[in-house]
Amino acid sequence: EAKYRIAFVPKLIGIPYFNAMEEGGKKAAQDLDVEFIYTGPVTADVAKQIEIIDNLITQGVDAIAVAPNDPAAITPVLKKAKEKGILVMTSDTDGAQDVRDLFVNQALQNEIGYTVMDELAKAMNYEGEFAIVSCGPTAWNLNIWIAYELERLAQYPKMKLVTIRYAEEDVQMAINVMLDLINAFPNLKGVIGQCSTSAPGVAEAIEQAGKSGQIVATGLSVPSMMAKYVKSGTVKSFVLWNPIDLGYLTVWAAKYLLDGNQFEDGKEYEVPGIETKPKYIAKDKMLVLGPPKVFDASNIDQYMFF
Amino acid sequence: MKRVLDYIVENRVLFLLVLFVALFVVFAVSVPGFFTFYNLTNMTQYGVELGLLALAEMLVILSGGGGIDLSVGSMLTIVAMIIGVLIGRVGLNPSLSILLGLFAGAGMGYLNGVLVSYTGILPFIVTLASLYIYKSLALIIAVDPRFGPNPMPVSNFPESFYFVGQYRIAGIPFQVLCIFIPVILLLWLLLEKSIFGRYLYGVGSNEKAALFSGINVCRVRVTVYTLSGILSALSGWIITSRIASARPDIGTGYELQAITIAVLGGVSIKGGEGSIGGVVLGIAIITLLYNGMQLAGIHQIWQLGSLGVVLVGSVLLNQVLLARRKI
Amino acid sequence: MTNTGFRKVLRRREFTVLGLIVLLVVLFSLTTERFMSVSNLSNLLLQLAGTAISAIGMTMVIITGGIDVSVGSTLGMASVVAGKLLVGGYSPFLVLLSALGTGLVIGLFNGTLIAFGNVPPIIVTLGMMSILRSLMYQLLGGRWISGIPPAIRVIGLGKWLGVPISMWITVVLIAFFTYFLSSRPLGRAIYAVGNNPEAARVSGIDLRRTTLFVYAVLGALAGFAGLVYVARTGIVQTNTGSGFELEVIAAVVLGGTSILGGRGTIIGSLLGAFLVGIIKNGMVLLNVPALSEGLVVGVLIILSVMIDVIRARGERS
Amino acid sequence: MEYILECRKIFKSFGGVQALRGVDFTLRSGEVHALVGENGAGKSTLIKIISGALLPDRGDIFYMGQPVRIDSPRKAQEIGISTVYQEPLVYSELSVLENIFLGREIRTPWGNIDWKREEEQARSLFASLGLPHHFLREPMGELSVGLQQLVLIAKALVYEAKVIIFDEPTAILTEHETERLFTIIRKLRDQGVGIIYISHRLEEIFRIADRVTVMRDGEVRGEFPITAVDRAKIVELMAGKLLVEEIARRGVKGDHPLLSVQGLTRRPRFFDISFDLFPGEILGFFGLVGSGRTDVAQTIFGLFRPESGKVFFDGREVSFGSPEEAMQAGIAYLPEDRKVQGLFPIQSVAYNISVTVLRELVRRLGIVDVRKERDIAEKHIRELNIKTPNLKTRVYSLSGGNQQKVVLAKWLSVTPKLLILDEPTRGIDVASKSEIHNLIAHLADQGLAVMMISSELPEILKMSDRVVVMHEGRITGVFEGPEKTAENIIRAATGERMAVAGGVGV
Ligand SMILES: Nc1ncnc2c1ncn2[C@@H]1O[C@H](COP(=O)(O)OP(=O)(O)OP(=O)(O)O)[C@@H](O)[C@H]1O
Ligand SMILES: Nc1ncnc2c1ncn2[C@@H]1O[C@H](COP(=O)(O)OP(=O)(O)OP(=O)(O)O)[C@@H](O)[C@H]1O
Ligand SMILES: [Mg+2]
Ligand SMILES: [Mg+2]
Repeated sequence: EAKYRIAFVPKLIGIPYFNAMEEGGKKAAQDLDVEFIYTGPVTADVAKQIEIIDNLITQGVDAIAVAPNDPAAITPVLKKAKEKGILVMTSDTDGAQDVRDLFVNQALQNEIGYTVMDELAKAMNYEGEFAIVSCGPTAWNLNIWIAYELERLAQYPKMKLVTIRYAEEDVQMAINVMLDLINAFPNLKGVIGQCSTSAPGVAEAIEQAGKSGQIVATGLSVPSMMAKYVKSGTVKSFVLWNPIDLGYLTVWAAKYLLDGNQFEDGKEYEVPGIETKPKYIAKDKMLVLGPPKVFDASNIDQYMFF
Repeated sequence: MKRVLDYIVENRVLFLLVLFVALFVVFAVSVPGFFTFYNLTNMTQYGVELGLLALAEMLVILSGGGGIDLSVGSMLTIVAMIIGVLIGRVGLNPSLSILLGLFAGAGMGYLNGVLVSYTGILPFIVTLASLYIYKSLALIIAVDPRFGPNPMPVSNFPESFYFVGQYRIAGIPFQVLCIFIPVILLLWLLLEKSIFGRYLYGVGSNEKAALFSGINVCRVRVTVYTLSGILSALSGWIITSRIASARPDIGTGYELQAITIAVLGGVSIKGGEGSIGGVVLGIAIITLLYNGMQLAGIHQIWQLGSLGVVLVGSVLLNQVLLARRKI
Repeated sequence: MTNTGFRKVLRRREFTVLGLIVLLVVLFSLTTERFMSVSNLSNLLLQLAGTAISAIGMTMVIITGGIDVSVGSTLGMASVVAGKLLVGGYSPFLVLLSALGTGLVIGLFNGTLIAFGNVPPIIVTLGMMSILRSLMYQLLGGRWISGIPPAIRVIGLGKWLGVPISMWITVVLIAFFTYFLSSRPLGRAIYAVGNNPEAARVSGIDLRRTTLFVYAVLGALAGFAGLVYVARTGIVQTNTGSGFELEVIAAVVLGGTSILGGRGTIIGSLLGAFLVGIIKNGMVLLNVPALSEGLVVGVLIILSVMIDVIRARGERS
Repeated sequence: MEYILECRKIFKSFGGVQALRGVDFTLRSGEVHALVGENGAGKSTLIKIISGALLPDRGDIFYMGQPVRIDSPRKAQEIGISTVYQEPLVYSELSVLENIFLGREIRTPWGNIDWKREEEQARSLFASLGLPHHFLREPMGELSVGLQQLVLIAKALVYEAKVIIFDEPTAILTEHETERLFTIIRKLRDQGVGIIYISHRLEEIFRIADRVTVMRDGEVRGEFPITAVDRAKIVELMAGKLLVEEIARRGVKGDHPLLSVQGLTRRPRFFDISFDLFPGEILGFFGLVGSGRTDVAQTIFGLFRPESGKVFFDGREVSFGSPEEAMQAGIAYLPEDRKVQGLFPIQSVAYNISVTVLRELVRRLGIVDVRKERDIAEKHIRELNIKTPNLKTRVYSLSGGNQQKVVLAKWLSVTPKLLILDEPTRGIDVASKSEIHNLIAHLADQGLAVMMISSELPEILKMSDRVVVMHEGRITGVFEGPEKTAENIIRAATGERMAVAGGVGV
């Protein structure tokens, strides 16, 4: 019998985060003896993503896991996949619940937003002005996280958000924006780099402006990019999860379901290749990798590989 | 035989046709799943949105005087957002919303056209500015207070709204059969048979001479920019219906691709030269390439590169053959 | 003579842009306290260096009636090469040469296809853009380069007499190429080719050589801008430089270079770059909501050219 | 070495068109060799080959006795061949000075362009040509076609060339400038320069040439010392037939003028222009280059707004905002600059001829009747004897004279009440010219009012019922009947004060 063909379509290819997921997926494919297809658009473009998925359907793969750029937009094509008998999953970002069979979630969205806010508050000593530097103004999950961050902000009455700026997926632009912000808001105490390019960008800008120690940065990014700033103290801590594990889990779960198994509600699974114990939540048809992970000087050296 | 070859080389449309057939045969023979009724009809839907923009670009470039419309992508986006917000957030009747969206597109194109023809500002600058403006407006109207100050896509459409983008007639996507093909036919009539088309080519090839011949140069230009707005709006409507989501970033970067397809199709960037057949083949070739390479499992990264190679290579081949023949 | 000469200067596009810049500077200095600060101005210069350097070459390309939409990816490719070599511990001088060399080779390639293959510039450079992006992904394998040694970063961050070194380099380049365009035969030939290629051909100007030259220069300058980029950010991403092309072209066109060819100056392009830069900078300082940034930029662009139109009207009547 | 330049058996074809079929041509130092032939005979093609702008298919060229391969314009310039092309090739955005020197700059020791010396040299050259030189730093595009042509002639003279080629230099020039040009040509000839001179004005040939070569259909039909032929012989060789050219305009005058211009002024181009034009009349406009005739015509046609003055057309006061309005009222204007204002070069011959009448060919919903469109084009191609491979041929590939015929055809295909012709027969061969003259006279006889601007005095004399003469933007004389003489007209054209300049008579 032929091997299962399991495809994963990231939001875009060529960034460290999804590379790490690819790596995990590949590892799982080797361990579980399935074929792993990794293909996605070169920019975070949902229309292109749909086209790619449609062509995967034409190719007749067994399972498609996708990190949608726009959950609603991806629904029709996922529906089509399901009608063709393909196992449909989402991973990293969810789609419409009724079309996908499973969502492999890195962490709950509200928890991510809350954690980032908490880390910032801690670093800023719970008071002062801060800014958010996000990437694309239209990135769905970044915006959701920002919304949860703002929800959490209510718990810190002495902190004040002065502005939200966007810097695309470009480190240089994040540096430029941050340098301007430092000038525009002399009382700035902290900043959230909302995505993997803006977090190192804002940290770099703080150091270039000689404001390390006065302004703290935090956000969501990968350890290999952030280590330098954690070591210099510009970044006290930042938030993420292990994307390699997430990639691994995605392929593992696909194989598990293709083999005809069912997940049980509330059960924590022992997955051989990863360090956490993922838990299944039946009402959301969701497999959660674990709580969001906070990286700081104490643990960052262990995670330099992504 | 030599005469036939000469003819093909000299005539860009024929050359593209040959290229198209060649690519088609290669894919049909070597890529499993390509040469099926399902795939051949299915893939056509992916050419529609960009195709409409390429046609818009063709009209504008034909009108000469540095004619170009960098704002097509932004107009697409803002129309998508207008339709989306009207239906999804305001709760307006879908047909009315679509109509309003199309009107907005026409209006924005008209504005471009007026600025271009009555002030003498180069189209490049006018449409660059409107690229920024329309894009920014799209973001602003996309802001959903429920998610803080962030622009969010709209996706709660009634089922009927998906008719254009997701339904099929005899296996052929609705938007191809009922919008794209009719638009092509109409534009063909307009360019090849109508007095407006004649005037357009005249304005594009020598604006001064057109003026001296009693052609109303400004009216012709305003018309093409308005048409460009309408075509972009159609495209915005279709894409929203197809992907079931109105996104404030959907048309980003489309302008360059649209211009490229028009130029690939033989439209001279200097204006006054080019035909609809060439542009349609340009669209067909690009659509075919994407589909074929993806089905062949070629990595996205290589796809990007090979697209560049095919683009430059095909035109280069044409030019080299042309030059060789002349000696 | 001097009177009409002076009037001619006033009538130029460059003057309008300069006037607008002065206006904005006054406006921003009055409305924000931080605009005139040393750190803000020096930021502004730092941010503009890359655009200004590439705009020099782009001006020449556009004057010949061409266009290069691959500058962004040329910059990206050069920064990948520079980044890899820097991390590999090669000497800064060698890195400088290879960044320039990478850009030059790309420019020569573009130029050859355009000049000798007769392929329209938009097709060649758009194709080149996809090819380069593809190569960048391959070279980086999706991993970003970081850990650039501090030695090279002085190009991007260092200052001399309070002004960023990158800006000094830009000034020198602009001075040289302005002289080149106005006083060297090859410089004038660039205008001739853009203005009337057939006339240029029969007056004995080598069209192909001239075309090749401008694309090569633009390539090399974009390569250098790539090095400045690496030196400044310390990180190279796979999408480094995407969208940069539009920024550069916008600066050039705003500065009065005609997209139809035959007309334009490098000073104008520099001013164009400053205009956009100052607008963006001012909007952060004034805390204009980020989403309406494009709206303001677009409206100001239209206004800035409208001034020219209205002045031309006034002069005629 | 008898000849400085010798062409042997030159062949050249463009696609299916055989432009040259084994042409032999020779040129001595110190002679003016005229090249004549009907439109499309291959004259321009031959000189383009000599000047390196085109490569021959076959054939040999010897220069100073040696075989040469002139494969680029640069090569031709290097070996001493200078050319004034038929189509003015200018850089409209660049200064006049640069138009002259680009490609062959005077340099400083540093290799920079030596603007000062270039300007000095240009000044002395312009002075010797009797041209003003205040506009040396102005953009070339702001000069009229006539002036541009003079600049290009100056350009060809800047360098000490051994061979200078003039391809219809005088088509747009008046007698006055032509005379200056001849003085220069004679001087050059006496210095030992070989000159090739192409013109359709046969009078000029007889005044300036030492030898003449007649071409027809890409072949040489004869080569004579100028003293050995007469006008009739040349015309016969060129056209393959004898010409009868007699038109006697007797001077018509109706009761009501169709066009009445009163005190029209648009500074600094023209002042206080008043004249009447009657149906059936041909009103000639004469003047030196830059005298403002074109501006007057274009103002009437709605391209410019006058500062003051009135225009009455067809009994009503009018003020057209655009050519479109003027055309709808019944005025057509054939512009002087065919390349810039007249032709759609990349469009077909048929397109160019029919574009002005499309509105009448529309059937339903703006759809054009293609059959009628073709018929109109065919009719004019026949009537004006336009040499074109077929209807679809793009206009830029026609010879200069045939292009001019296409522009003419475009304006003759409309049926206006007033037809303004600005240098209508520029570059058209003698035979066709006389046919066109007949055609215009015929149209006038049927009641059309014609305003005919021409810089060619014989044409003005022959065709006009009355002649309006302009000088520096003012009307300096209106002549009819016995007053309508060359003497009077020239005196008015040069501004009365100046007596007839040396030898400007015809
Ligand atoms: N680029 C071209 N492509 C095709 N045919 C051409 C081209 N140039 C010239 N011809 C053809 O070659 C023939 C000779 O043209 P040429 O310009 O030499 O004529 P000419 O004697 O100069 O006529 P005129 O007196 O009208 O200037 C014409 O039939 C013309 O149509
Ligand atoms: N002496 C001159 N110096 C500069 N520009 C001139 C001169 N003469 C004419 N022009 C320009 O050429 C254009 C044509 O104008 P005008 O009708 O006066 O010239 P023209 O065609 O040579 O005249 P005419 O038809 O009487 O020969 C004008 O717009 C004017 O700007
Ligand atoms: Mg000729
Ligand atoms: Mg005139």
